[in-house]
Amino acid sequence: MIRAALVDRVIQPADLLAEVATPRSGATALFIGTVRETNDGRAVTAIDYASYVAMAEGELERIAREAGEKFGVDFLVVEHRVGMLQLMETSVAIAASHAHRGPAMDCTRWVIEEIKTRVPIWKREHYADGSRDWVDPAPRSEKVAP
Amino acid sequence: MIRAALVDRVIQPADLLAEVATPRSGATALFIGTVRETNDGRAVTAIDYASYVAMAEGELERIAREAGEKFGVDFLVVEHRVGMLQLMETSVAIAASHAHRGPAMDCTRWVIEEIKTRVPIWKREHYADGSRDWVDPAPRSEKVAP
Amino acid sequence: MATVAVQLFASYADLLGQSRMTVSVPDRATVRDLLTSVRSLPRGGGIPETALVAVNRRFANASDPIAASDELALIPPVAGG
Amino acid sequence: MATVAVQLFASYADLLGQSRMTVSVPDRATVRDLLTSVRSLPRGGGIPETALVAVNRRFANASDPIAASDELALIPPVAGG
Repeated sequence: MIRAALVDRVIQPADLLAEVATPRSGATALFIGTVRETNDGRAVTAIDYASYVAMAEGELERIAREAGEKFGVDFLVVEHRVGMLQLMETSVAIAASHAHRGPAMDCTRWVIEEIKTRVPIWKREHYADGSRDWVDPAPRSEKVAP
Repeated sequence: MIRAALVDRVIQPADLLAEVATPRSGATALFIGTVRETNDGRAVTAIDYASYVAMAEGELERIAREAGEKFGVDFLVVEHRVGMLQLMETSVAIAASHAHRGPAMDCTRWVIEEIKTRVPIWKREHYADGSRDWVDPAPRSEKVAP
Repeated sequence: MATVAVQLFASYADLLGQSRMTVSVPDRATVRDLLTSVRSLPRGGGIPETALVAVNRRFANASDPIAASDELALIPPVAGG
Repeated sequence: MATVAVQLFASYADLLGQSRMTVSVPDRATVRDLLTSVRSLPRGGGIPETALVAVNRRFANASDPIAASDELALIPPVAGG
Protein backbone atom coordinates (compact mmCIF):
# COMPACT_ATOMS: atom_id res chain seq x y z
CA MET A 1 0.00 0.00 0.00
CA ILE A 2 1.54 3.25 -1.19
CA ARG A 3 -0.23 6.54 -0.41
CA ALA A 4 0.68 10.22 -0.45
CA ALA A 5 -1.48 13.19 0.49
CA LEU A 6 -1.49 16.88 1.19
CA VAL A 7 -3.51 17.46 4.36
CA ASP A 8 -4.80 20.48 6.25
CA ARG A 9 -5.22 18.75 9.60
CA VAL A 10 -2.88 17.48 12.31
CA ILE A 11 -0.58 14.67 11.14
CA GLN A 12 -0.52 11.66 13.49
CA PRO A 13 2.75 9.78 12.98
CA ALA A 14 1.41 6.79 14.93
CA ASP A 15 -1.36 6.44 12.35
CA LEU A 16 1.20 6.31 9.56
CA LEU A 17 3.15 3.65 11.44
CA ALA A 18 -0.01 1.59 11.82
CA GLU A 19 -0.73 1.97 8.11
CA VAL A 20 2.62 0.49 7.03
CA ALA A 21 2.66 -2.26 9.67
CA THR A 22 2.51 -5.77 8.21
CA PRO A 23 3.89 -9.21 9.13
CA ARG A 24 5.90 -9.05 5.88
CA SER A 25 8.04 -6.23 7.30
CA GLY A 26 10.94 -6.50 9.70
CA ALA A 27 11.88 -2.82 9.59
CA THR A 28 9.98 0.45 9.63
CA ALA A 29 11.50 3.89 9.16
CA LEU A 30 9.69 7.11 9.94
CA PHE A 31 10.77 10.66 9.23
CA ILE A 32 8.98 13.67 10.70
CA GLY A 33 9.56 17.34 9.97
CA THR A 34 8.45 19.72 12.71
CA VAL A 35 8.30 23.47 13.21
CA ARG A 36 11.48 24.63 14.91
CA GLU A 37 11.81 27.65 17.16
CA THR A 38 14.72 29.19 15.25
CA ASN A 39 15.82 29.49 11.63
CA ASP A 40 18.91 31.35 10.42
CA GLY A 41 19.24 32.81 13.89
CA ARG A 42 15.73 34.30 13.99
CA ALA A 43 13.09 33.32 16.56
CA VAL A 44 10.22 31.60 14.75
CA THR A 45 6.72 31.49 16.27
CA ALA A 46 4.81 29.71 13.50
CA ILE A 47 5.06 28.70 9.85
CA ASP A 48 2.37 29.13 7.22
CA TYR A 49 2.70 26.41 4.57
CA ALA A 50 1.30 27.43 1.19
CA SER A 51 0.99 25.15 -1.79
CA TYR A 52 0.00 24.83 -5.42
CA VAL A 53 -2.35 22.13 -4.22
CA ALA A 54 -3.31 20.40 -7.45
CA MET A 55 0.30 20.05 -8.56
CA ALA A 56 1.70 19.29 -5.12
CA GLU A 57 -0.65 16.34 -4.68
CA GLY A 58 0.38 14.90 -8.02
CA GLU A 59 4.06 15.44 -7.31
CA LEU A 60 3.80 13.81 -3.87
CA GLU A 61 2.07 10.81 -5.41
CA ARG A 62 4.70 10.52 -8.13
CA ILE A 63 7.49 10.69 -5.56
CA ALA A 64 5.86 7.95 -3.49
CA ARG A 65 5.35 5.75 -6.53
CA GLU A 66 8.91 6.30 -7.76
CA ALA A 67 10.27 5.58 -4.28
CA GLY A 68 8.32 2.34 -4.12
CA GLU A 69 9.84 1.18 -7.40
CA LYS A 70 13.33 2.43 -6.65
CA PHE A 71 13.62 0.70 -3.28
CA GLY A 72 11.21 -2.20 -3.74
CA VAL A 73 9.05 -0.80 -0.96
CA ASP A 74 5.39 -1.86 -0.91
CA PHE A 75 4.34 -0.05 2.27
CA LEU A 76 4.85 3.69 2.17
CA VAL A 77 2.74 6.57 3.43
CA VAL A 78 3.58 10.25 2.93
CA GLU A 79 1.62 13.17 4.36
CA HIS A 80 2.50 16.85 4.02
CA ARG A 81 0.48 19.44 5.87
CA VAL A 82 -0.47 22.90 4.61
CA GLY A 83 -1.83 25.89 6.53
CA MET A 84 -0.63 27.59 9.70
CA LEU A 85 1.50 25.40 11.98
CA GLN A 86 2.60 26.19 15.51
CA LEU A 87 5.96 25.27 17.06
CA MET A 88 6.58 21.52 17.30
CA GLU A 89 3.71 20.67 14.96
CA THR A 90 4.43 18.12 12.23
CA SER A 91 4.67 19.51 8.69
CA VAL A 92 5.61 16.27 6.97
CA ALA A 93 5.70 12.58 7.88
CA ILE A 94 7.02 9.67 5.84
CA ALA A 95 6.68 6.05 6.97
CA ALA A 96 8.08 3.09 5.05
CA SER A 97 8.28 -0.56 5.98
CA HIS A 98 10.18 -3.39 4.30
CA ALA A 99 11.48 -6.86 5.06
CA HIS A 100 14.92 -5.33 5.67
CA ARG A 101 16.13 -2.08 7.22
CA GLY A 102 18.23 -0.76 4.32
CA PRO A 103 15.39 -0.17 1.85
CA ALA A 104 13.05 1.17 4.56
CA MET A 105 15.56 3.82 5.68
CA ASP A 106 16.85 4.63 2.18
CA CYS A 107 13.29 5.08 0.91
CA THR A 108 12.28 7.46 3.69
CA ARG A 109 15.36 9.56 3.18
CA TRP A 110 14.96 9.71 -0.59
CA VAL A 111 11.34 10.81 -0.26
CA ILE A 112 12.12 13.76 2.02
CA GLU A 113 14.96 14.89 -0.25
CA GLU A 114 12.69 14.74 -3.30
CA ILE A 115 9.90 16.60 -1.48
CA LYS A 116 12.29 19.42 -0.72
CA THR A 117 13.38 19.59 -4.36
CA ARG A 118 10.22 19.22 -6.40
CA VAL A 119 6.96 19.64 -4.50
CA PRO A 120 5.44 23.13 -4.90
CA ILE A 121 5.12 24.02 -1.24
CA TRP A 122 6.39 27.23 0.32
CA LYS A 123 6.74 28.30 3.89
CA ARG A 124 6.23 31.76 5.29
CA GLU A 125 7.92 31.97 8.67
CA HIS A 126 6.40 34.19 11.32
CA TYR A 127 8.98 35.69 13.66
CA ALA A 128 8.89 36.76 17.27
CA ASP A 129 9.43 40.40 16.18
CA GLY A 130 6.12 40.35 14.28
CA SER A 131 7.65 40.15 10.80
CA ARG A 132 7.24 37.29 8.35
CA ASP A 133 9.16 36.08 5.32
CA TRP A 134 8.95 33.44 2.64
CA VAL A 135 11.79 30.97 3.10
CA ASP A 136 13.98 31.10 0.00
CA PRO A 137 16.46 28.24 -0.43
CA ALA A 138 18.36 30.29 -3.01
CA PRO A 139 20.39 27.72 -4.97
CA ARG A 140 17.25 25.92 -6.06
CA SER A 141 16.05 28.87 -8.18
CA GLU A 142 19.01 28.43 -10.57
CA LYS A 143 17.44 25.79 -12.74
CA VAL A 144 14.33 25.66 -14.88
CA ALA A 145 13.50 21.97 -14.64
CA PRO A 146 14.18 19.59 -11.75
CA MET B 1 18.11 13.86 26.74
CA ILE B 2 19.80 10.61 25.75
CA ARG B 3 18.44 7.33 27.09
CA ALA B 4 18.82 3.64 26.25
CA ALA B 5 17.16 0.67 27.90
CA LEU B 6 16.54 -3.03 27.65
CA VAL B 7 12.85 -3.63 28.35
CA ASP B 8 10.61 -6.67 28.84
CA ARG B 9 7.35 -4.94 27.98
CA VAL B 10 5.68 -3.67 24.82
CA ILE B 11 7.61 -0.83 23.12
CA GLN B 12 5.43 2.16 22.21
CA PRO B 13 7.10 4.06 19.36
CA ALA B 14 4.77 7.05 19.90
CA ASP B 15 6.16 7.40 23.43
CA LEU B 16 9.70 7.55 22.08
CA LEU B 17 8.66 10.21 19.57
CA ALA B 18 7.13 12.25 22.38
CA GLU B 19 10.31 11.87 24.41
CA VAL B 20 12.55 13.37 21.72
CA ALA B 21 10.09 16.11 20.71
CA THR B 22 11.37 19.63 21.40
CA PRO B 23 11.02 23.07 19.79
CA ARG B 24 14.77 22.93 19.12
CA SER B 25 14.27 20.11 16.60
CA GLY B 26 13.08 20.39 13.03
CA ALA B 27 13.57 16.71 12.18
CA THR B 28 12.84 13.44 13.91
CA ALA B 29 13.86 10.00 12.66
CA LEU B 30 12.47 6.76 14.04
CA PHE B 31 13.55 3.22 13.29
CA ILE B 32 11.54 0.20 14.40
CA GLY B 33 12.46 -3.47 14.15
CA THR B 34 9.51 -5.85 14.12
CA VAL B 35 9.00 -9.62 14.08
CA ARG B 36 8.62 -10.74 10.49
CA GLU B 37 6.64 -13.78 9.33
CA THR B 38 9.50 -15.30 7.34
CA ASN B 39 13.27 -15.59 7.62
CA ASP B 40 15.52 -17.45 5.20
CA GLY B 41 12.41 -18.89 3.62
CA ARG B 42 11.05 -20.42 6.85
CA ALA B 43 7.69 -19.45 8.34
CA VAL B 44 8.31 -17.75 11.69
CA THR B 45 5.61 -17.66 14.38
CA ALA B 46 7.47 -15.87 17.19
CA ILE B 47 10.95 -14.86 18.30
CA ASP B 48 12.42 -15.29 21.76
CA TYR B 49 14.97 -12.56 22.46
CA ALA B 50 17.60 -13.59 25.01
CA SER B 51 20.26 -11.30 26.42
CA TYR B 52 23.26 -10.99 28.68
CA VAL B 53 21.26 -8.29 30.42
CA ALA B 54 23.92 -6.55 32.51
CA MET B 55 26.27 -6.20 29.57
CA ALA B 56 23.59 -5.42 26.99
CA GLU B 57 22.31 -2.50 29.02
CA GLY B 58 25.79 -1.04 29.32
CA GLU B 59 26.48 -1.56 25.63
CA LEU B 60 23.17 0.06 24.60
CA GLU B 61 23.96 3.06 26.79
CA ARG B 62 27.46 3.36 25.35
CA ILE B 63 26.10 3.21 21.81
CA ALA B 64 23.56 5.95 22.56
CA ARG B 65 26.18 8.15 24.17
CA GLU B 66 28.63 7.61 21.31
CA ALA B 67 25.91 8.34 18.75
CA GLY B 68 25.02 11.58 20.53
CA GLU B 69 28.62 12.74 20.34
CA LYS B 70 29.22 11.51 16.81
CA PHE B 71 26.18 13.23 15.31
CA GLY B 72 25.72 16.13 17.72
CA VAL B 73 22.34 14.71 18.69
CA ASP B 74 20.93 15.74 22.09
CA PHE B 75 17.59 13.94 21.87
CA LEU B 76 17.90 10.19 21.44
CA VAL B 77 15.96 7.28 22.91
CA VAL B 78 16.75 3.61 22.31
CA GLU B 79 14.72 0.68 23.58
CA HIS B 80 15.38 -2.99 22.88
CA ARG B 81 12.92 -5.59 24.07
CA VAL B 82 13.74 -9.05 25.39
CA GLY B 83 11.48 -12.06 25.94
CA MET B 84 8.98 -13.75 23.65
CA LEU B 85 7.64 -11.57 20.85
CA GLN B 86 4.78 -12.36 18.51
CA LEU B 87 4.55 -11.44 14.82
CA MET B 88 4.56 -7.68 14.16
CA GLU B 89 5.67 -6.85 17.70
CA THR B 90 8.45 -4.28 18.04
CA SER B 91 11.84 -5.63 19.13
CA VAL B 92 13.79 -2.39 18.91
CA ALA B 93 12.94 1.28 18.51
CA ILE B 94 15.32 4.20 18.04
CA ALA B 95 14.12 7.82 17.95
CA ALA B 96 16.41 10.79 17.37
CA SER B 97 15.60 14.44 16.85
CA HIS B 98 17.85 17.29 15.72
CA ALA B 99 17.62 20.77 14.23
CA HIS B 100 18.32 19.24 10.81
CA ARG B 101 17.34 16.00 9.09
CA GLY B 102 20.80 14.70 8.22
CA PRO B 103 22.06 14.12 11.76
CA ALA B 104 18.69 12.73 12.93
CA MET B 105 18.60 10.09 10.19
CA ASP B 106 22.33 9.31 10.26
CA CYS B 107 22.19 8.85 14.03
CA THR B 108 19.25 6.46 13.95
CA ARG B 109 20.87 4.37 11.26
CA TRP B 110 24.22 4.21 13.02
CA VAL B 111 22.58 3.09 16.28
CA ILE B 112 20.76 0.14 14.69
CA GLU B 113 23.93 -0.97 12.89
CA GLU B 114 25.92 -0.81 16.13
CA ILE B 115 23.23 -2.69 18.04
CA LYS B 116 23.41 -5.50 15.52
CA THR B 117 27.19 -5.66 15.86
CA ARG B 118 27.92 -5.31 19.55
CA VAL B 119 24.95 -5.75 21.88
CA PRO B 120 24.77 -9.25 23.42
CA ILE B 121 21.25 -10.14 22.38
CA TRP B 122 20.29 -13.36 20.62
CA LYS B 123 17.11 -14.44 18.96
CA ARG B 124 15.61 -17.90 18.88
CA GLU B 125 13.10 -18.12 16.07
CA HIS B 126 10.09 -20.35 16.51
CA TYR B 127 8.90 -21.84 13.24
CA ALA B 128 5.49 -22.91 11.98
CA ASP B 129 6.72 -26.55 11.86
CA GLY B 130 7.27 -26.49 15.64
CA SER B 131 11.05 -26.31 15.53
CA ARG B 132 13.15 -23.45 16.81
CA ASP B 133 16.67 -22.21 16.15
CA TRP B 134 19.09 -19.57 17.34
CA VAL B 135 19.72 -17.09 14.54
CA ASP B 136 23.39 -17.19 13.65
CA PRO B 137 24.71 -14.32 11.53
CA ALA B 138 27.80 -16.38 10.67
CA PRO B 139 30.36 -13.79 9.50
CA ARG B 140 30.26 -12.00 12.84
CA SER B 141 31.76 -14.97 14.70
CA GLU B 142 35.05 -14.56 12.84
CA LYS B 143 36.52 -11.93 15.12
CA VAL B 144 37.37 -11.83 18.79
CA ALA B 145 36.83 -8.15 19.48
CA PRO B 146 34.34 -5.81 17.78
CA MET C 1 -0.02 37.26 -30.07
CA ALA C 2 -2.12 35.22 -27.68
CA THR C 3 -3.28 35.66 -24.12
CA VAL C 4 -2.59 33.07 -21.44
CA ALA C 5 -3.56 32.84 -17.79
CA VAL C 6 -0.79 32.25 -15.24
CA GLN C 7 -1.00 31.32 -11.59
CA LEU C 8 1.41 32.88 -9.11
CA PHE C 9 2.34 31.59 -5.68
CA ALA C 10 4.05 32.65 -2.49
CA SER C 11 6.77 35.28 -3.01
CA TYR C 12 5.92 35.69 -6.72
CA ALA C 13 2.28 36.40 -5.87
CA ASP C 14 3.40 38.94 -3.27
CA LEU C 15 5.80 40.55 -5.76
CA LEU C 16 3.17 41.04 -8.48
CA GLY C 17 0.30 41.63 -6.07
CA GLN C 18 -1.90 38.93 -7.52
CA SER C 19 -2.23 35.14 -7.54
CA ARG C 20 -3.53 34.87 -11.08
CA MET C 21 -3.09 37.10 -14.12
CA THR C 22 -3.23 37.09 -17.89
CA VAL C 23 -0.27 37.97 -20.06
CA SER C 24 0.28 38.35 -23.78
CA VAL C 25 2.73 36.00 -25.43
CA PRO C 26 3.83 35.51 -29.08
CA ASP C 27 2.16 32.86 -31.24
CA ARG C 28 3.76 29.40 -30.77
CA ALA C 29 5.09 30.69 -27.48
CA THR C 30 7.41 28.70 -25.22
CA VAL C 31 7.96 28.72 -21.49
CA ARG C 32 10.85 31.11 -22.12
CA ASP C 33 8.53 33.54 -23.92
CA LEU C 34 6.09 33.41 -21.01
CA LEU C 35 8.84 34.34 -18.58
CA THR C 36 9.98 37.18 -20.85
CA SER C 37 6.43 38.55 -20.91
CA VAL C 38 5.99 38.29 -17.16
CA ARG C 39 9.38 39.90 -16.51
CA SER C 40 8.42 42.88 -18.70
CA LEU C 41 5.49 43.72 -16.41
CA PRO C 42 5.81 46.27 -13.59
CA ARG C 43 7.84 44.58 -10.81
CA GLY C 44 8.08 41.49 -13.06
CA GLY C 45 11.85 41.92 -13.19
CA GLY C 46 11.94 40.51 -9.66
CA ILE C 47 11.15 37.10 -11.10
CA PRO C 48 14.33 35.35 -12.26
CA GLU C 49 14.87 34.60 -15.92
CA THR C 50 15.32 30.98 -14.89
CA ALA C 51 12.23 30.72 -12.67
CA LEU C 52 10.55 27.35 -12.54
CA VAL C 53 7.40 27.07 -14.63
CA ALA C 54 4.77 24.36 -14.43
CA VAL C 55 2.69 23.47 -17.47
CA ASN C 56 -0.37 21.40 -16.66
CA ARG C 57 0.98 20.71 -13.16
CA ARG C 58 4.38 19.39 -14.31
CA PHE C 59 7.71 21.19 -14.32
CA ALA C 60 8.51 22.36 -17.84
CA ASN C 61 11.69 23.17 -19.72
CA ALA C 62 12.36 26.65 -21.11
CA SER C 63 11.87 25.43 -24.68
CA ASP C 64 8.54 23.64 -24.04
CA PRO C 65 5.59 25.10 -25.99
CA ILE C 66 2.61 26.61 -24.18
CA ALA C 67 -0.99 27.13 -25.29
CA ALA C 68 -3.90 29.19 -24.02
CA SER C 69 -5.58 25.99 -22.85
CA ASP C 70 -2.63 25.01 -20.64
CA GLU C 71 -2.66 25.40 -16.87
CA LEU C 72 0.40 27.60 -16.33
CA ALA C 73 2.09 28.50 -13.07
CA LEU C 74 5.23 30.28 -11.97
CA ILE C 75 6.86 28.28 -9.18
CA PRO C 76 9.08 30.09 -6.66
CA PRO C 77 11.92 28.04 -5.19
CA VAL C 78 10.13 25.29 -3.29
CA ALA C 79 10.60 25.00 0.46
CA GLY C 80 8.46 22.13 1.66
CA GLY C 81 9.30 19.56 4.27
CA MET D 1 46.23 -23.47 37.74
CA ALA D 2 43.21 -21.42 38.80
CA THR D 3 39.48 -21.87 38.58
CA VAL D 4 37.23 -19.26 36.95
CA ALA D 5 33.47 -19.02 36.51
CA VAL D 6 32.11 -18.43 33.01
CA GLN D 7 28.64 -17.50 31.87
CA LEU D 8 27.21 -19.05 28.71
CA PHE D 9 24.37 -17.74 26.57
CA ALA D 10 22.04 -18.79 23.79
CA SER D 11 23.53 -21.42 21.46
CA TYR D 12 26.66 -21.84 23.61
CA ALA D 13 24.54 -22.55 26.67
CA ASP D 14 22.53 -25.09 24.68
CA LEU D 15 25.73 -26.68 23.36
CA LEU D 16 27.29 -27.19 26.80
CA GLY D 17 23.98 -27.79 28.57
CA GLN D 18 24.54 -25.10 31.18
CA SER D 19 24.43 -21.32 31.49
CA ARG D 20 27.25 -21.06 34.02
CA MET D 21 30.23 -23.29 34.69
CA THR D 22 33.68 -23.28 36.22
CA VAL D 23 36.80 -24.15 34.26
CA SER D 24 40.47 -24.55 35.13
CA VAL D 25 42.90 -22.18 33.46
CA PRO D 26 46.71 -21.69 33.78
CA ASP D 27 48.11 -19.05 36.15
CA ARG D 28 48.21 -15.59 34.51
CA ALA D 29 45.66 -16.85 32.04
CA THR D 30 44.40 -14.86 29.05
CA VAL D 31 41.13 -14.87 27.18
CA ARG D 32 42.78 -17.24 24.71
CA ASP D 33 43.61 -19.68 27.52
CA LEU D 34 40.01 -19.56 28.72
CA LEU D 35 38.77 -20.47 25.26
CA THR D 36 41.28 -23.32 25.03
CA SER D 37 40.06 -24.72 28.36
CA VAL D 38 36.39 -24.45 27.39
CA ARG D 39 37.04 -26.04 24.01
CA SER D 40 38.73 -29.02 25.66
CA LEU D 41 35.53 -29.87 27.55
CA PRO D 42 33.03 -32.43 26.21
CA ARG D 43 31.19 -30.72 23.31
CA GLY D 44 33.36 -27.63 23.93
CA GLY D 45 34.86 -28.06 20.47
CA GLY D 46 31.62 -26.64 19.09
CA ILE D 47 32.67 -23.24 20.38
CA PRO D 48 34.90 -21.48 17.84
CA GLU D 49 38.51 -20.74 18.71
CA THR D 50 37.72 -17.11 17.90
CA ALA D 51 34.52 -16.84 19.95
CA LEU D 52 33.76 -13.46 21.49
CA VAL D 53 34.55 -13.23 25.20
CA ALA D 54 33.38 -10.51 27.56
CA VAL D 55 35.45 -9.64 30.63
CA ASN D 56 33.55 -7.56 33.18
CA ARG D 57 30.80 -6.86 30.63
CA ARG D 58 33.11 -5.53 27.90
CA PHE D 59 34.36 -7.31 24.80
CA ALA D 60 37.92 -8.51 25.35
CA ASN D 61 40.86 -9.31 23.08
CA ALA D 62 42.40 -12.78 22.95
CA SER D 63 45.53 -11.56 24.73
CA ASP D 64 43.71 -9.78 27.59
CA PRO D 65 44.44 -11.25 31.05
CA ILE D 66 41.67 -12.79 33.14
CA ALA D 67 41.38 -13.30 36.91
CA ALA D 68 39.14 -15.39 39.13
CA SER D 69 37.42 -12.20 40.28
CA ASP D 70 36.44 -11.20 36.72
CA GLU D 71 32.91 -11.58 35.37
CA LEU D 72 33.55 -13.76 32.32
CA ALA D 73 31.15 -14.64 29.54
CA LEU D 74 31.27 -16.43 26.20
CA ILE D 75 29.29 -14.42 23.67
CA PRO D 76 27.76 -16.21 20.67
CA PRO D 77 27.45 -14.14 17.50
CA VAL D 78 25.01 -11.40 18.46
CA ALA D 79 21.70 -11.12 16.65
CA GLY D 80 19.79 -8.24 18.20
CA GLY D 81 17.66 -5.67 16.47
